[in-house]
Amino acid sequence: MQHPHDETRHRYSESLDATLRSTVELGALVLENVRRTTEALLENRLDLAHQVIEADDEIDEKYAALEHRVFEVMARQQPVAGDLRFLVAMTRILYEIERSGDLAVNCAKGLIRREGYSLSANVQSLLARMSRKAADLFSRGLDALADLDAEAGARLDEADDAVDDLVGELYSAIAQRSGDMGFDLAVELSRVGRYMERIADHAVNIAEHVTFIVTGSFPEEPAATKDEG
Amino acid sequence: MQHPHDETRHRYSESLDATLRSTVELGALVLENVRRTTEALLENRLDLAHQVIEADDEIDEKYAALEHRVFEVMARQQPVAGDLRFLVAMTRILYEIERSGDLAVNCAKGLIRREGYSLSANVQSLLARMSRKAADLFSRGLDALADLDAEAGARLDEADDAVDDLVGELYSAIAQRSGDMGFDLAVELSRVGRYMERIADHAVNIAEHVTFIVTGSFPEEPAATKDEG
Amino acid sequence: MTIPDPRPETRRFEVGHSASIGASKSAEPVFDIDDLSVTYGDFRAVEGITLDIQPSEITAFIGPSGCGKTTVLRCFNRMNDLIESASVEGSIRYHGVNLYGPRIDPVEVRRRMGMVFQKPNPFPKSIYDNIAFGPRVAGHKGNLDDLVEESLTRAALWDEVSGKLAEPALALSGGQQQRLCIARAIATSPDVVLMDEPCSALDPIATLKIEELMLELKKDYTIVIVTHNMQQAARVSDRTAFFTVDVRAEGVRTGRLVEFDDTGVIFTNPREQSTEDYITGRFG
Amino acid sequence: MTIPDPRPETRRFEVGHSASIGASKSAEPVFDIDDLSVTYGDFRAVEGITLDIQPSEITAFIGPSGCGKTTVLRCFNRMNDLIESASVEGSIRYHGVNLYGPRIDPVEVRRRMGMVFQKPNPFPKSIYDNIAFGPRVAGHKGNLDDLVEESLTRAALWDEVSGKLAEPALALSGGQQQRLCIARAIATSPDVVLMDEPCSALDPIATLKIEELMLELKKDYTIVIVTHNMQQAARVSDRTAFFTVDVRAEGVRTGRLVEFDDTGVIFTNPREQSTEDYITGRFG
Amino acid sequence: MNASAISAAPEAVGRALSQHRRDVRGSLFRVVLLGSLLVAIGILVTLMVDIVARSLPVWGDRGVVDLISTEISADPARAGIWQAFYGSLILMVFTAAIAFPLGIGAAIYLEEYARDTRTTRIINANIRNLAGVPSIVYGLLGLAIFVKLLGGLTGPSVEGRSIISGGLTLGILVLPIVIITTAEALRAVPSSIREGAIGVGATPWQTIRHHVLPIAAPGIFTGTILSLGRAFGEAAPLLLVGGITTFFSTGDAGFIEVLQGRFSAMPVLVFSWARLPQAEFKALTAALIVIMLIVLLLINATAIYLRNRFEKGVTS
Amino acid sequence: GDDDGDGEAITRIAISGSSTVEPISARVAQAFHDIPANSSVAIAVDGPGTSDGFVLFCNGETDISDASRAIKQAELDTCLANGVEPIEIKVAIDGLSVITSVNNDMVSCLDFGDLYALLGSESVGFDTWSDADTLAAELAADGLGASHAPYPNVTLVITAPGEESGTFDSFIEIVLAGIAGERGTEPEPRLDYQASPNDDVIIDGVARNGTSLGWVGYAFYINNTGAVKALEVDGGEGCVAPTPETIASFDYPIARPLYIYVNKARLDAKPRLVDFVDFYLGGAGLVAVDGAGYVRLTAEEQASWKANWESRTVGKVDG
Amino acid sequence: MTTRDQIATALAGDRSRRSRERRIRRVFFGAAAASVLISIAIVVSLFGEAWTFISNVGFPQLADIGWFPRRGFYDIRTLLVGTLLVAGIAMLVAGPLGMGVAIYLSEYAAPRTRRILKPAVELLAGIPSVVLGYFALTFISPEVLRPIFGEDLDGFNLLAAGLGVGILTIPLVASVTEDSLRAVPLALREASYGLGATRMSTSIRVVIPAAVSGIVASMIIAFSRAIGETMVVAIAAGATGGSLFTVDPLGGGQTMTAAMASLAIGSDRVRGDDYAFQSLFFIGLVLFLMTLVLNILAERFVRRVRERY
Ligand SMILES: Nc1ncnc2c1ncn2[C@@H]1O[C@H](COP(=O)(O)OP(=O)(O)OP(=O)(O)O)[C@@H](O)[C@H]1O
Ligand SMILES: Nc1ncnc2c1ncn2[C@@H]1O[C@H](COP(=O)(O)OP(=O)(O)OP(=O)(O)O)[C@@H](O)[C@H]1O
Ligand SMILES: [Mg+2]
Ligand SMILES: [Mg+2]
Ligand SMILES: O=P([O-])([O-])[O-]
Repeated sequence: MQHPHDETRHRYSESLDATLRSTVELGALVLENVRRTTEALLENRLDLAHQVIEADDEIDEKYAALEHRVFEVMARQQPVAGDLRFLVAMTRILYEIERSGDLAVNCAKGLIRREGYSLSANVQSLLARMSRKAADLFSRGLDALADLDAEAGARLDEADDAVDDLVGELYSAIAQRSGDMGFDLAVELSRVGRYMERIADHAVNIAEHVTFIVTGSFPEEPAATKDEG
Repeated sequence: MQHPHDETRHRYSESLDATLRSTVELGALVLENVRRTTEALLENRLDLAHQVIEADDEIDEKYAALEHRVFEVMARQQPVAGDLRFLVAMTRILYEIERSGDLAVNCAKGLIRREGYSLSANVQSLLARMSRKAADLFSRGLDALADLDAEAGARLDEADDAVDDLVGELYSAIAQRSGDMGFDLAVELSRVGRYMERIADHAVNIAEHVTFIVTGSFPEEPAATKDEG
Repeated sequence: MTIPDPRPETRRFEVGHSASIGASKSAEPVFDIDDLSVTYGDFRAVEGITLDIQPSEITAFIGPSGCGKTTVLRCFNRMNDLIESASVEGSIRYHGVNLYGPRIDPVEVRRRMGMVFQKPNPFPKSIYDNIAFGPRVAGHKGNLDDLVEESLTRAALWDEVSGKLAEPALALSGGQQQRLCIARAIATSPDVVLMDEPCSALDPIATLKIEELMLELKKDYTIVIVTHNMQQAARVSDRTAFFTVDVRAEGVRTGRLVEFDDTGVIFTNPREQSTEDYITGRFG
Repeated sequence: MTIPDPRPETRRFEVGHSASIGASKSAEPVFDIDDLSVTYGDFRAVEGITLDIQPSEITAFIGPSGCGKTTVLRCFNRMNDLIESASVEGSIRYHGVNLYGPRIDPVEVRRRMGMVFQKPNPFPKSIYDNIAFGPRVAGHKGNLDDLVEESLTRAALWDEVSGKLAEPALALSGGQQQRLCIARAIATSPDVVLMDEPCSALDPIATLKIEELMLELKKDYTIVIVTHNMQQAARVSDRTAFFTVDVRAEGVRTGRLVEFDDTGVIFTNPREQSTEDYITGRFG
Repeated sequence: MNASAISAAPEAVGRALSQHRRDVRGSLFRVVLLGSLLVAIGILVTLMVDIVARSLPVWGDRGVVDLISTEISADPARAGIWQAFYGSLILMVFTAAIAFPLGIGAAIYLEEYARDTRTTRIINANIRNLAGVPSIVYGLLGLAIFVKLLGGLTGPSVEGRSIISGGLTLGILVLPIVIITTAEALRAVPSSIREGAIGVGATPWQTIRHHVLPIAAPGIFTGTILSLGRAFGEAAPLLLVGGITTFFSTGDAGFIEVLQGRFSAMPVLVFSWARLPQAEFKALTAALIVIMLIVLLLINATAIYLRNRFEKGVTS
Repeated sequence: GDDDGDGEAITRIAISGSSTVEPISARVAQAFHDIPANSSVAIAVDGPGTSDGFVLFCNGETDISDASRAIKQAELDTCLANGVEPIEIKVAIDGLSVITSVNNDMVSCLDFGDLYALLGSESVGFDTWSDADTLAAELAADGLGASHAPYPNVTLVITAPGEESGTFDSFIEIVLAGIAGERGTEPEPRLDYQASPNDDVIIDGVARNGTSLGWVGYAFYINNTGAVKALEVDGGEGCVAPTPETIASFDYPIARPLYIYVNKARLDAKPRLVDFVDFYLGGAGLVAVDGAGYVRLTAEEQASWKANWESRTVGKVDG
Repeated sequence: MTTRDQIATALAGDRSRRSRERRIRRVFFGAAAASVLISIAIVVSLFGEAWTFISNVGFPQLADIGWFPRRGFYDIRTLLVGTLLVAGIAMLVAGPLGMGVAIYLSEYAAPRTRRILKPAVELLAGIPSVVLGYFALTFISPEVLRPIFGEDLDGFNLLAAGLGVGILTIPLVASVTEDSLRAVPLALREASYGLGATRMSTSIRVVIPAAVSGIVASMIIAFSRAIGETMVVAIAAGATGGSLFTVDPLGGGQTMTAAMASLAIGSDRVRGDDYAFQSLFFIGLVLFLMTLVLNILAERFVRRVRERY
C-alpha cells in the first residue's frame, strides 16, 4: 500500500503475509511433487513415485494447518475488503494447491499400479512436454500468487490453452497406438493427461483468485466456473 | 439452537437461512441437471443434453450471485464460530455444487460431440445404475446440507464406495468391450464414469462440509483431502 | 500484507475535495447536500461535503474521530444553530427546500426530523410523557394514547412497557431507554430519523436490538446514522459515507468526505485506498 | 439460521458452577484461582470461578454486562479492598502465595501488578511525573530518568513524547493517555498487567494501537484484559474466559465462568452453546 | 404517519418549514427572566451606589487612614473603627486557625478514609445540617461554652467575653462550611485518579498527599477562603459572645492579653452604628461598610488568586 | 503583656450598666485613655441598661456600674452577698425627656395623667392617640390629670426603653407609679411598644414617625434636636420644658440623678481603678457631663460625692 | 528459601510504613471527631438552659398576649408568626427573582453574558447581612416603602426587614436553582430541541421539571436561611425587647432571631422574669430544630437531584 501504516495492525498484516508465504511454500512443495511425478513417469522411476506419495502426507498436513490458520484469522480478525478477499481467496487457493498435489499423487499411484509404463518415443515426448508445461504453468500460478499479480490470470489462461492442445495431441497419439499399448495403459495415460491438464487448470484458477484478491472481481468468464471441458 | 433468541440478529440469522436455502435450491437445479444428463446418456436424448447445457447457464449465474452474497455477508456481519464455519463451508459447498453442475455439462457435451452413444445392454445398465447412484448420492448430500446433518458424511462415504465399485465395474466392462465400441467411445465412457464418480465425491464433500459446519472439524480422513483415486 | 493497488496512479489523486460519489442515485433524494462546509468560529470543521440521502434507506457516516460526522449530521435538522460559533456554508436541500433559507423556522425543521443521541436521554418523566412530549409541543390534536402506543410499537418497545406507561422512563435499561428515545423521535411523525452514535453507550446485546429496530424502521423512515463502529455500519446501512480528516501543516484539521457508496461496495471493495485502509484497520 | 447442536444433551448440563476448562495448562501459572466468589454486601456478584493465568500470555475476560468480569479482575490486585461491601471467598494464588492471606499487604500486591483502567486516568501532572510516581512511592533507588524512558519506550510512547516529558499528561490524546497509563503501570516492574476495558473510551485507531502494544508487552508481562469488545478478545488474546450471568427467579443475578479456552477455539468452535450464542450475537 | 412530507412538493415543504407566527409568549418569557436578573443586579448597584454616596462626606472629612486608625467613640466627630478593624482581622486569623486544619482534616477523613458506615453517614448529614444552623445559634453555643464554661481560659479578666471566644465561635461557625467545601473539592477529584495511584501501589496517604490534595487544592482554597468571608461578615454570634461597640481600649496589652480582652468587629460596629440617629453616624456607617466591602473584595480576590495559582501548579 | 516596655501588667476596667450614663463614662474613659501614662489600663464601656448592669456588677463581672437610678435594695443585697461592695457616686442630673417627632405639632405638653393614659398599662392596644381619650376622661374625672385630652386622632407609635433600663424604671417610678397605685393597676408601661435598650435606637424610632411618642435621657434628646423634640411635662405645676436649668433645679418634674457605682472590693487589686475614678471625679467627669449633654451637679454636691468616694462608703447614700 | 517464600515475604510489606499510615489516619479522624463534638456541644448547650426554661415555664405559658420575656410573657406564637412573616416576605422576593435569575443564566444567557452576570449575582451573596440591614433601614424603608405606605408604615417594620432578607436570599435561590438546572444534562435539552420544542418549552417542560427537586431544595434552603437571619431583622425591625402578637408587616415586630438578639445584646444577664435569660436558649433550640428539619428536607431534595444524574 502507498502510505506507511506505522505499527498499527502490523501483526495482523504480518500474519496475512505469513499466510501468503506459507501458501506459496505449500505450492512449491506441490510443484516439486509435480516435477518429481513427471520425472517418475518419463523415467519409470517407481522410487520417485513412492517419494511423491510420501511427500504428499506432509503437504496434506501443512494444508490442513494452513487452512485452519486462515479460518482462525477470519474468526479472530474480522477481515473486510481486501483482507477478506485475500482470506476467502486463500481458502480456495489452498484447495486448488492441495488438489493439484493429489493429482500428482494419482499419477504416481497409476505408475506404481502398473509398475512402470513402456511408452513410445512420441508419446513419451508428448507426455514430457505436457507435464513440463503443466508444471511450468503451476509454477507461474504460484508466482502470480507470490507477487499478487492481478494480470497473470489472462497470461496463464493463454498458456493453459497450450497445455490443452498438448493433452489433445496426447489423446490422439494414445488413440492411434491404443492397440499397441493395450486398453488399460491407454486409459491410464489418458488419465495422466487429464491430471496434468487439471493441474494446469488449478494454476489458472490460482491466478484468477489472485485477480479477485487484488481487484475484487474475477476476470471475465473466469476459468473456475468454466466447464471442465 | 436451544433457547429462543428473540428478535436479536434475526435478520442476519435469516440471511444465513436464506443462503442455505438458496444453496440447496442451487443444488437441486444441479441435481436435476445430473438426472437429465443420466436420462440423456441412457436414451441418447441430445435434446436433453442441450437442455442440460442451457440450464447450466442459470446455475452459473445463481452460483455467482450466491457466492457474492456469502462474501458480502462475511464482509458485513463479521461472523465467528458456527456462523463463520457455515459461511466458509458455504463457499466450498457452492464450489462443489457448481463443479458438479459442470461435470453434468461435460457429460452432456460428450454425448453431443458423439451425437449419441450406442451401448451394449450390460454397459447401458451399469451406466444407468452408476449414474442413478451418483445422482442419489448427490441428492443425499443436498439433504444433509438442508438438514445440516452432521452424521451424513460417514453414510455418504459408504454409499460412495458403491459408486466407486460401479465405476470400477464400468471400466472393466469398457475394457472388455473396447474393441467393439472403439477407443474413442471407450475413453468417452470412462470419462463419463469418472464424472459421475466425481459428482458422488462432491456429494460426499458436501456432507463433510456439513459436518464441519456443525462440529467444527472434518470427519476423520476427510474425503476432500483424500487422493482422488 | 500489502495488496497492490490495481488502480492507475492518477486515479488515487483525482479525488479532490469533492469525494468520489459512487452511490449517487437518481431517485428524488430526501436530502441533497451540496458543497457543505461548517465553521466553528475560525475553525473550519468540515469542507466541501456533497452527498444525497435517499428515502427509506439507512445511510451511515463513518470515519475517524473529529472528521465531522456529527457536525454534518447536526446540519440536517439545524441543531448546529444551538452552537453559537457554528456557521454553515453550501446548501442542504430537504425535499428540494433549502433548510438554511431565510424564512425557515428551525423549530419546524426539527419537528420533521427525529433525532437520537449518543447516550440514551429520556426525559425524567413517565414513559408516556416522554413519547407525548413532541406531539404536545407541536400542538398535536389527535388521540395521544394511540400515538404513544403506535410509536412504542414501531420502536419495538410496546410489549415491554405497555403495562407501565406511567412509570419513570429512567427505570428502563439502557437499551430500552434508547428504544424509547427512538419512539419519542418518531412520535412527531418525522420522515427522517437522525442518529448520532446511538449504540455507543450500549452493550453488544442492546446494540444488536437497536440495529434490528433500525432495519425495521427503514421501511417507513429515512435513517442517517453516525457510528464509530464500522461493523455496525456494515451490518445495518445501505450506503456508507466515509469521512476523513486532513491535517494541514499548521495543524488545522478539516474533515472531508472521501467515499460514498453502497455499503456492500465499501466493505468488500472500496474505491479509495484510504477507505480500505480505514476499514481494514490500517491507518496512520 | 440454526445450526443444530451436535453435542449430546447431557453435555450441556454437565457444566456445573465450575465451567468447562478446556485450556488448563500444566505450566506453573501466575495466578491460580480456585472456586472464587465475590459478594457485595448481600449480593453475590460472581460465584465459583476457577481458572488459571499463564505467564506471558494475554488472557481475555468477555461476557455480558454485569457478569462480573471487572469484579474478578479486581480481585487479582486486591483493588476490591477499596469497595467496602466487597468480600472474597475461595482462593487466589499468585505464584503459589494466597493473595488474601493474613500477612499480605495489599499495597505490596499492587506494586507487583500494573493496572490499566477503562478511561485513561493519567494524573494531572507532567508526563514524567506520571511515570515516576509509582517507582517513587515504592522507594525506587535507581535512575528515574532511565526508568521513565524505558517504560515509555516499552509502551510505544517514547517517540511521541520524548521531547515533552515536562508537559502535562492531560494534553495528550486519549490513545496516548492510555499508553501513558500502561507505561505508568509497567514502571513499577510488575510481572502482571491487568486491564479493565482499556480501549472502551478510545476510537478504533487508538484501540488498534493499544492492541498492538499489548501483543508487544506480552513478551515480558502476563496480561489479563477485560473487554466488552469480542473482536478485541479475538484479536489479541491467547486464551479467553467467557462469563455469563445467571438470573435466578428472585431476580438475583450471579456471574459465573462458562468457558475458558484457547481464543482460537472460543471463536471458531466453542464448547458451550451459550458461548457460541454470545459471540455470534444470538442472545436473549 | 409520515407520508405527508415525503410526497409534498418543495413549495409545500417550504411553506410547512417556514415560521408561521412570532413566538410572543416565548419573547415575553425571556423578557421576564431578563427582568428578574436586571432587578437583582439593580438592587446590588443601588445598594453600592447608595452606600458609597452616603459615605462620601466621611472620605472628604476624614480619609480612610484616619477612619481606620481612630478608635471607636460615641462622639461622631472623633469616632473611628480601629478596634473593630483589627478585631475583625484577628478574628479572621483565629477563625482560619481553628477552621482550616480541623475542617480540612475532617473532610479528608470523611472523604478519603471513613468507610461508608451508618456512623459516617450520620456524621456527614450532621455536618451538612450544622452548615444550615443559623449563626445566632452559634452565638448561643459560644456564649454557653467559650464565655461561660471556659471563660477562665478564654478571657479570665473579661468574663470570657474575649476575642478568643469570638474567634472560636466564628471558627466553629465556618467549620462545617470548610468541611463541606473541602469535601466537595475532594469529591470532585475523579476516583479514577485515586484508583490510578492505588493501582501503582501508593498507600492511602501517598495517594492523598500527591494526587488528591494537589488536585483539590484550588477548590479547597476558594472554599475555605470564601468561608472566611462569611465569618468576616457575621455579627450575630459576636453580639452574643460580647462584641462591644462603645468605647474600649486595650492599653498596651501584649498579644495574649489582647486576645483575652474585650473586642469589637466591623459588622458589630455596623449593627450598632446603623441605628444611631445622628447623620454623622449614618455616614460613618456607610464608610465602615465601604471598608468592609473592600476587605471582602480582597478576601475573594485572594481566593481567586490562590485558586489560579494552584490550578496552574497542577497542570504544569 | 510580657513584651511591653515597662513590664507593667495590664489593668482591665470594665464599665457597664446604664446606657444613659454610658456617654459620660465613655467620654471619661476616652480622656483617661488619651493620657499616655495610662497606657497600661484597658477600659471597656458599654451600656446594656441599668438593671442588667447591676446583674453583672453584683456578679462581680464589672468594676463600675453606671446607673440612671439609685441601686435598689434587692440589688444591693445581692451585691453584698456576692462580696461586691458598691460605692455610690452621683455624677450628673438628667431630665427624662418625653419626646416626639420634630414634625409633630399636635401636642406640646402632657401631664402625668396624659402619660398614664397614653403609655400606662391600661393603654395596651391603643393604636392612635385618640384611643386614649376615654381613659383620659376617666382619669380626669378621678382628678388624676390627663388635662390635655382629647388627643389627636393620629397613629401612636411608641419607642422607649425596656425593662433592662434605668430610664424605664425611673419613668415608672416618677410618672406611672402614683396613678397606677390609685387605679390599682400594675405600675408598668404598656407592653405594645418598641422597646430598646439603646437610646439611639429610641431616638431613631421616634424620629421615624411623625406622631410618635417615647422617652429618653436628656442627653439623647438634646443631641438629636433635629430629629425629635421634647414635650413639656406638667407635674401639677404647669408645663415645664426640659432645660439644663429646669433640670438642675428639679423644676422639670421628671428630672433624676445619674450615678456610678464602684466595686470597693476591686480597689486593692486594681490600683489603677482608683486612678480612674479619681479622674472621673476630677475635671474630666464634668467635661464629660457637659459633652454628653447632661447637667452638672452643684459644686457642693460634687464635693460631697467626692468625699463619699474618698471615704469609700459602701451602700446607698442618696435618698 | 523458595521463590514462593520470597514472594510471600515481599508481599507482607513494611511494618513501619503501615503504622505510619495508621497514625496519619488517626490524626484526620480526630479532626472529624471534633465536628461531632461541636454538634453535641450545640445540642447540650441549648438543651440545658432550654430545659430549665421549659420545665419552669410550662407549655401553657407559651401562648399568651405577646413576647415579653422580661415580664414573663412567653408567647412563642408571636415569634413564630413574626418569623414566618419575614421569611414569607423574603421568599416572595427571593423565590421569583432568584428563579428568574437562575433560569436566565442557565437557559438563556450566552456563555459570555453569563460569565459577566453570574459573578455580579454572586457578589450580592457575599454582602454581609448587617449591610443589608443597614440598607433596609436607611434605604428600603424610607425611600421605597414610605412613599407607598405613608404613615401606616412604622419606622422599624417587618416589611423592610423581610425585603432585606429577601435580597439576601436571592443569590442563594439563584445559585442552588441554577446548579440544579445546570445539572440537567445538556442531552435532555438537545432531545427537546430535537423534537421541535422552543427554548421556552424546553425550559418549562423539560429543564425545570427535571430540576424541580433542586428548585424546591433551593426554596427550602432559602427559607431556612431567612428564618435564621438575624441582623437584617435586628437592624431594620428594631430589635425590640418584646411584641404583642401581631400579623402586621408594616409595624415593628419580633422574629425569633431578633428576639434573641435583643435579649442578648451587650449582656448575658438579663433582668426581669427569672427565665428571660433561659428563654434565649429555648428560642435557640426551637430555631435550631426548625432549621434542622428544613435542612434535612432540603437535603432530601438535593439528594434526589444528585441521584438522578
Ligand atoms: N461546538 C464546537 N465548537 C468548536 N469546535 C467543534 C465543536 N463541535 C465540534 N467541533 C470540532 O469540529 C470537528 C468535528 O467534530 P465532530 O464532533 O463533528 O466530529 P465527529 O466526526 O462527530 O467526531 P467523533 O467521532 O469524535 O464524534 C472536531 O475537530 C471538533 O473538535
Ligand atoms: N461496588 C459494588 N457494589 C455492589 N455491587 C456491585 C459493585 N460493583 C459491581 N457490582 C455488581 O456486581 C456485578 C458484577 O459487576 P462487574 O462490574 O464486575 O461486571 P462486569 O462484568 O465488569 O460488567 P461491565 O461489563 O458492565 O463492566 C453487577 O451486578 C454489579 O452491579
Ligand atoms: Mg460525533
Ligand atoms: Mg466491568
Ligand atoms: O440605660 P438606662 O440608663 O435606661 O438604664
